[in-house]
Amino acid sequence: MSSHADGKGRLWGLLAEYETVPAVLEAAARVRDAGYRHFDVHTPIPIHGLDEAMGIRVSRLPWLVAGCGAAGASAGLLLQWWTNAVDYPFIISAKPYFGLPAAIPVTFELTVLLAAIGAFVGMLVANGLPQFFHPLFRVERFRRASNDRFFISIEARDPRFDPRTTRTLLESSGGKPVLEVEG
Amino acid sequence: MRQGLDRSMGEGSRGSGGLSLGKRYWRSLEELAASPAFRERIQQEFPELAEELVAPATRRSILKVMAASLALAGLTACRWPKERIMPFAYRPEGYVPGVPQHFATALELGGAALGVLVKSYDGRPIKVEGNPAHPSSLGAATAWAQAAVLEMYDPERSTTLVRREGGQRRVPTWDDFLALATEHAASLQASGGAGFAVLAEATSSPTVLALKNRLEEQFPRGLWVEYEPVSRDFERTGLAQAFGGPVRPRLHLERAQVIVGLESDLLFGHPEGLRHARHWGAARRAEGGTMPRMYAAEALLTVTGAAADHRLALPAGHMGALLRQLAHELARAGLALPAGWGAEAFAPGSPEARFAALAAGDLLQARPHGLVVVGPAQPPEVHALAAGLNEALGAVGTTVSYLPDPEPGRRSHLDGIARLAAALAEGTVQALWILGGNPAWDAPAELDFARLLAACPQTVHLSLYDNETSQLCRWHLPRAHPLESWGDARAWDGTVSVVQPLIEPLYGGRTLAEVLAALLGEAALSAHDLTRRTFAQQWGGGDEGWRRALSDGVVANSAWAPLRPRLNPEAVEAAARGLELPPAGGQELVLHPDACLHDGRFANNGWLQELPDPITTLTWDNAATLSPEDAQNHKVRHGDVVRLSAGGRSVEAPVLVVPGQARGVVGLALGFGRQAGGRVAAGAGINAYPLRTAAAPWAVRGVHVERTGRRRLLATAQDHHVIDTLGMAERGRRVGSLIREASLAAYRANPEFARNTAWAKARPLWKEIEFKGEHQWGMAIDLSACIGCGACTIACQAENNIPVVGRKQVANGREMHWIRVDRYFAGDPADPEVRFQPMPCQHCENAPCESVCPVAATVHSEEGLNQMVYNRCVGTRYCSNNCPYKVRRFNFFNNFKGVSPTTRMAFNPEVTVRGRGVMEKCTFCIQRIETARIAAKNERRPLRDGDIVPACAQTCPTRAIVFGDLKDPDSEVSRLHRHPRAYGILEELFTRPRTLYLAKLTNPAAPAGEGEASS
Amino acid sequence: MKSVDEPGRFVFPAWANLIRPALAIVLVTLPAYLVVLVWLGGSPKTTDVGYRPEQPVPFSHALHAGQLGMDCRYCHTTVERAAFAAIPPTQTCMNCHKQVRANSPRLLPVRESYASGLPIPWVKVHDLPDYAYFNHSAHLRAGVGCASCHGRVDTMEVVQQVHTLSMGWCLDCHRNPDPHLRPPELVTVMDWVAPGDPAEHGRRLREAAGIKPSVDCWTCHR
Amino acid sequence: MSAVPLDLDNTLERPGERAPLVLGKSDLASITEQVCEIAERPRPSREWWLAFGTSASLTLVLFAMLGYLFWTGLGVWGINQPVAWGFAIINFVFWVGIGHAGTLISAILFLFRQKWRTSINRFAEAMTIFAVICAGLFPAIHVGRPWFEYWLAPLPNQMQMWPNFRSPLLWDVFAVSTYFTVSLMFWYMGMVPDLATLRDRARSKIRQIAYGIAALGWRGSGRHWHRYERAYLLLAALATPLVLSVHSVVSFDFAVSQLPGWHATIFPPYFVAGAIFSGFAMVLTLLIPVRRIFRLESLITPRHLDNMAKIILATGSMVGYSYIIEFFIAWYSGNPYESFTFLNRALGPYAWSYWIMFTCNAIIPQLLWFKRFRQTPGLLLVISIFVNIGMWFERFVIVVTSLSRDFLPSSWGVYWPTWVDLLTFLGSFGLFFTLFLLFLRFLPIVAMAEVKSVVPAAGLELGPHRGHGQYWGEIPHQHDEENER
Repeated sequence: MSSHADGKGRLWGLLAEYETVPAVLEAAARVRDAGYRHFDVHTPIPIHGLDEAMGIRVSRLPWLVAGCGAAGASAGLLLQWWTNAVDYPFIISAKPYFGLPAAIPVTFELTVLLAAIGAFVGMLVANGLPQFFHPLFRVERFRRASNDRFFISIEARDPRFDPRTTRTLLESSGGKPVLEVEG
Repeated sequence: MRQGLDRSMGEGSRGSGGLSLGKRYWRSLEELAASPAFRERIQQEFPELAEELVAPATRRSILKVMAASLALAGLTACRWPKERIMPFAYRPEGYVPGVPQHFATALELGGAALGVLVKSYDGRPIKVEGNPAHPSSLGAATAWAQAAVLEMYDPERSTTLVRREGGQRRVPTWDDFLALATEHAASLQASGGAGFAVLAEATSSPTVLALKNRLEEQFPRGLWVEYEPVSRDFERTGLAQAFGGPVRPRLHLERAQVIVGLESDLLFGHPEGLRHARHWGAARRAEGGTMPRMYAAEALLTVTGAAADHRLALPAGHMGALLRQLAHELARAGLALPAGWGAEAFAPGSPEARFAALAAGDLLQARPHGLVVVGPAQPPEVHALAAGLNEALGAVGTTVSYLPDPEPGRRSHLDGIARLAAALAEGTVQALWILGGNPAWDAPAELDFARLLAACPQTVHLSLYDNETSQLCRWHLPRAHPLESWGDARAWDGTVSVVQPLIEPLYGGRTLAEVLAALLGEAALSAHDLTRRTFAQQWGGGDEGWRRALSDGVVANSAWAPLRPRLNPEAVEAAARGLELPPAGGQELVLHPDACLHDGRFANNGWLQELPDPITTLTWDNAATLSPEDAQNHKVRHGDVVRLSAGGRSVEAPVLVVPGQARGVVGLALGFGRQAGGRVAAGAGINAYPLRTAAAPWAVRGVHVERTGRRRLLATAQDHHVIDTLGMAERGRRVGSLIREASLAAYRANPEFARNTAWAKARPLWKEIEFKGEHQWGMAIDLSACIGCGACTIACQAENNIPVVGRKQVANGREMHWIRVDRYFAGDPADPEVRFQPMPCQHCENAPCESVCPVAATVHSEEGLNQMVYNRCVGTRYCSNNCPYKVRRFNFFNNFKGVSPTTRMAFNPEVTVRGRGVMEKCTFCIQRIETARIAAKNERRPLRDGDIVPACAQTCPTRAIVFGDLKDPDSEVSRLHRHPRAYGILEELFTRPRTLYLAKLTNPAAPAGEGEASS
Repeated sequence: MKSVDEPGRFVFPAWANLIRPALAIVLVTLPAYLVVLVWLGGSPKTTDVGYRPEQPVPFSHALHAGQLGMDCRYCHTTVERAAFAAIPPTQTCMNCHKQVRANSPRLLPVRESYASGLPIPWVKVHDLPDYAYFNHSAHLRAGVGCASCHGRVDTMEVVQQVHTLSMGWCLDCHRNPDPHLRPPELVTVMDWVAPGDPAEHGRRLREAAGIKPSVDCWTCHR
Repeated sequence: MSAVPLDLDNTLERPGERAPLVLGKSDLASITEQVCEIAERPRPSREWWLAFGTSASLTLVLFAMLGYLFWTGLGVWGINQPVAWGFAIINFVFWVGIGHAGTLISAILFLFRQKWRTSINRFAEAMTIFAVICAGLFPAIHVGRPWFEYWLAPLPNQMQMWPNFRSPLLWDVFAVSTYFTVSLMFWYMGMVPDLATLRDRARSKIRQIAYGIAALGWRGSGRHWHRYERAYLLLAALATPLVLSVHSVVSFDFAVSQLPGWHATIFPPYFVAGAIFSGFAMVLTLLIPVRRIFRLESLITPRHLDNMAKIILATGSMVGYSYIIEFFIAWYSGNPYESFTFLNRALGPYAWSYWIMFTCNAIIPQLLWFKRFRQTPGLLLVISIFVNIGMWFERFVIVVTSLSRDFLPSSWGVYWPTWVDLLTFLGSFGLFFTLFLLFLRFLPIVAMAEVKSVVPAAGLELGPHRGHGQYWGEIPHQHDEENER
């Protein structure tokens, strides 16, 4: 397959392919140092150290999850207290209308449920998934991104992006081949 | 639909209402009942009832969904099917639709009447209760009497006349029959009745008696015989021997201190059993510090034997000997008796001898307050001797009195049927009219009555069912059910009751009197006219008296005055000497009327079929009962089918091992194995009549028992399986704490013996909610009084629309009874103590069932009731698991699916008919509570103690069950809850039951010597 | 748009990414929509209220109870004594209609019933489920007016259901009866209004008569 | 399957050297190939069709039984008074128990950094999902009026009624549904990268679209991975207490009641141990044949089997201990009902079931003390099957013996299942295996992305964490000492 794109269409960015984990870590660090913002690394496996290499700030997802959990807990308690003790209290085995021990299981389950949903949905939203279309999917080689190859993509919208310099940066960092991707 | 139903049924077809309404409304009902419109209406009214109890709810929820999906498309269109209201065109005076009325009438069994009150709801009789004013009832009612409602609505009752000629079956009309009757009467006139015979079932009806006498005048050469397979003729004959003429004994247990009963099931198997039980139950509470003592000798374990303080298991054939032994002991102890009454029949030191000695000692103590009773199955001689002993004790006048026999001239039933058979065989009878009864099925086997009957040129059979006999007769006439008919009947003590209809005959049946009248050329007269005529002749027939008789249910002062017959000692001696001793051995077969089905006439009654036998808890079957030892000797187990043969005939029956049954005795109940008994009766049990001969109607000597190798699953309500030794042992350990008991002496020493202290220290883990209701309902059940007869079970079934589930389901432990009577054996299997414990919902204050229900379908009321809300129940059955008393019942199927529209007329509209998949249980008869409460409020008065009586308490012969308000310190139930004998079972589980039991008291004689009847 | 490095595979079109906003909207609105649908659609307000079946006889309550001012109890005689406020027998109609409108065609079914003795098949309007046991007499005694449940029947040409008669509706009153109470002797007065604040007025009546409406299940369900 | 070829044995402990988690010369591509190939075969094998046909028809039997049940009523089952709970509840607890291994492996082992889990967790999680589906089925059908089941949900309604939150059954509803939802999310989330792999390898358009949608457009972005790992860690942390809670709550159904033999404080731990026990047994029962059939020995190594065997041994011993301690408590409590119940279990009419349970659960697993039994797949398979049987009988014993003989001897009874009971139970296996076979056919049965991250080829021996590949969800900048050698 040919390794450079023809002129039609807007340029989305450049895509460089790497063989090994160290290589891509190396390259990522260099791209980061070069001050690029809109770049990304595509790997079939999560690579430890990539966060630093790319300079990603730690996700705030945990706070969301904690929030959801708290919401679940209070919802659970309120629900049980209001329904069984306030709205329509029945005499059940002469037991108190609302007893904390009996309320714990449901409260716990609701806590976990909401927290888990928070984590799952939160992750998707933050990652902007589902995203069925992405320019990179147009690139045949990119199929291996989920198999055994590592890629770095730099988007054209990055202020520092310049077709030539950026390409040389990628190539010098060992990216081979480096492709132009159209958006 | 329920309400719709009652309107349509009720207002549309308002029935009797006794008198004031006159006949017009019945006619209208008759038309209605016949009209297709009516049938169709029931059809469309009832299926919903049957399908889902909450049909509307189901529809509602479905509609919710529909509505949602159709949200935008005219929702108001969504609604369940139209219901119609059928108001009267003419509403009877003073009749309020939907408000039940009670009418007094009487039901008759074997020639003795039981006075009852029938609750009629919009013209449909739905519940039979005892009539407090009636001497044999005193407010209680037997199982068969209460089940009469179901019998009346039985769709399988014969609905038409039938004419069977040369193999073909035609349906004539009553007019055809009347034609036959008049023509026949005419021909008889000529011959003076020669060749004409009437075979009637026993009846005490003065009207029938009067007609009979006129018949005999008109046709002097005719033959009139009376036959009942189960009768007390032996007693009658025996007393006739002793007194030179038939008299009827009446027992007064209220005055008895020592009772010696031989095969005498006087608390249960006696026309006055209810009355006996009432007095017995009252006395056994030992409120006065004393209580009577009972000695019972019997071959099979009976309710009476279970209640006795001393019981001796003895073959029926040995009773005569035992009685002579007793006489011997009495004489020895100083009672002046003619020589030759007593005899030393048993070896000194033998159980029999010891039993007799102990009893004799007590009798002598009690003298006039002693009583010797002999059962109807014992030969006349034994009765004669017993009468002699009572005379000698001076008991006559205190514990027993004698009344005139209604028909001194009557041939005994066995003679009668034998005589008739002979006549048929000779061919001297060309015309036989059978009025009631089912002789083709239950006549003594050796007479081969069925064959003779078939050969008779003209035969007419009047009967509720087109049964075995009808099918052999040329004519079958549908008989009007007692609840449909006018008539009269006499109680055991002679008290007259007027029988009044609750509803127009559903199938146009006629009464016995009407048929006789037809023969006497009085076809024009209705049963009503005939009854009034008799009433006028015998009791002075002012409308006033007639009205009172109807409303009271009894005719004042119509009881017979006691006689003082002279005893003939020689005759007694002769009788006594006639008693062989020691009796011949050999395996003995004891036949007995079934506790529920009697002689088999009730075989098509689901309630009675499913009512557990008090002792064996067997349902839907009879079985060859054996003592544990005999079972071992014959190498048979529970359920093995054995062949019983005697006198060349044999039957095959499954074995049921019963502790406490006499060795060498096989027991077998009559009344099962009907061939033409109807769908309910079909397949239930085996027919014992083939083994029954005129010579030995009750106890058959020398019966051969052999195994067939086949087995039959027996549907017992308890011990659904043979319990292993481990379970046996544990059960033995537990009974003591479940049913607490003490002897009178021990009770006197420590009245609080039953109090449970173990749980009293227990404290709740949480702050308990206290109930704010203005009443706090509770129940007390006195185990000293309860005799385990099971009347409460049927009362509850009738009151609360409890379904009949059938043999297979009972065998699988799915019976639905809300109140069951737990039966426990304790002690030596050969001579066990039998204990009964009625078990309704305990309405625990800390009800374990409630906290586990996920949808709050069972919760507590402010008045301390454990409420089960059927229409909220989703059927997880968790409540049942968590109920330590296992009183909850689950509808595994739609139990009313197969129930015919007619039978559904027996439903109590005040109680929801439960559908499939919901739990149900005892409600303390909440419908009665609410009715009483609203009535009281409408009258602006407080509820009084006794305003509310649940069905079980109402019918209990011994008044063992008491219900009331615990908040009212003066209420009977509060008093009983404070009673020293009061305890709650499984209190240690901290369930706080609202039902307390009063511990059982027994009164065994102190070991030989200082035997002392409390007095 | 094409790239020379043409993928030999299917690539979702760019608009496929609209799935995200779409999903977001659906997830937020659908539950709400369903709730509203079931809530409105399923509630007895929609299914039951306004039920107005045609009767075999065009009997006008507006005329009899309204203009003629007949008391409810003239026809529904049993209402104070029984659970059911029975529909009157044909007799009752004929008391007047022997003379009044003696041969109006609209009264034909009534006359037929009177002649034949067979009932007039009225259609049930206020139809409770079979497991709910309502007792008219108890409520009248407590002073709950006919109009409280049946509405202004005296203005209805054809009777229709005006309240849901749902369990919740019953409970509302059983929990707080005061606004619905009136002196028992005035229960049939259709246009009755409480002097002053109904709740206050009702409270006094309640305390005077010691009315304690029960909310125990078995009060209505047996 | 007897001994293991030596080159495929990683069970020997070589001091100072970490045993490889994946055997053979596997690099990223080979792992991808090895796993995807299974889902990409043009047509399934005859064996698959055979198995699928069987289980599918059993599923049809299940539906037939349900139809019959709903049409006729619960009476078609063997339940009665007093034994109002029968097969339905037994099967429910049985399946829920099995549904524990998956989430346990993926969540708890994950938190404990047991990287050997990577080869089997997908598989185990799938099993969990399907087992919980089967479990959820039974409570749903065992009620008398299923059409009113929505009353268990706190929905506003015209009755103004609410469910009773004091009922353990309601806790159960919440516990099981939560467990199912969370497990499902956990499973699916873990699968997203692998679905992407399948998508990227897909040839046919349908597969490309199907996997394309399933993969949500995953493109292995570093930024995505970052949040992904964080979310995965959080889910694991949430799922861990959940796993323990679910069977505890299930045990409350019994422990909160007051029936002798049910009303015991030991139940929650006892049930959880039992659940893990049966769960792992079921994993092995399925895994051993699958690994053989699909030639996955290099990914699912003897060491995996060995580890799981050890867990079975441990939990099995706990269960056995509970059996014994129950007797002790029954005796020591001095509660006569309790003591009788246990005597009755061991010697009463249902003793046979008790001893089946005891042998299968408490005795047979003890064989796993021997290496040979832990490492010979064949033997291990047999043992795990015995455990499955034993654990089913444990529930039978608990439910039936306690109910059939409780407080009042008058209402003692017996319980026997009907043919409907048996076919319904069989049918539930049909449903389970149907789902499972579909999973084998269409989804990545091994978590490729995870496995890849532990092979040397991932090249992670460089950098701060050499030697042991990537920690999923490891908290950044935090290494354990032993790896700093």
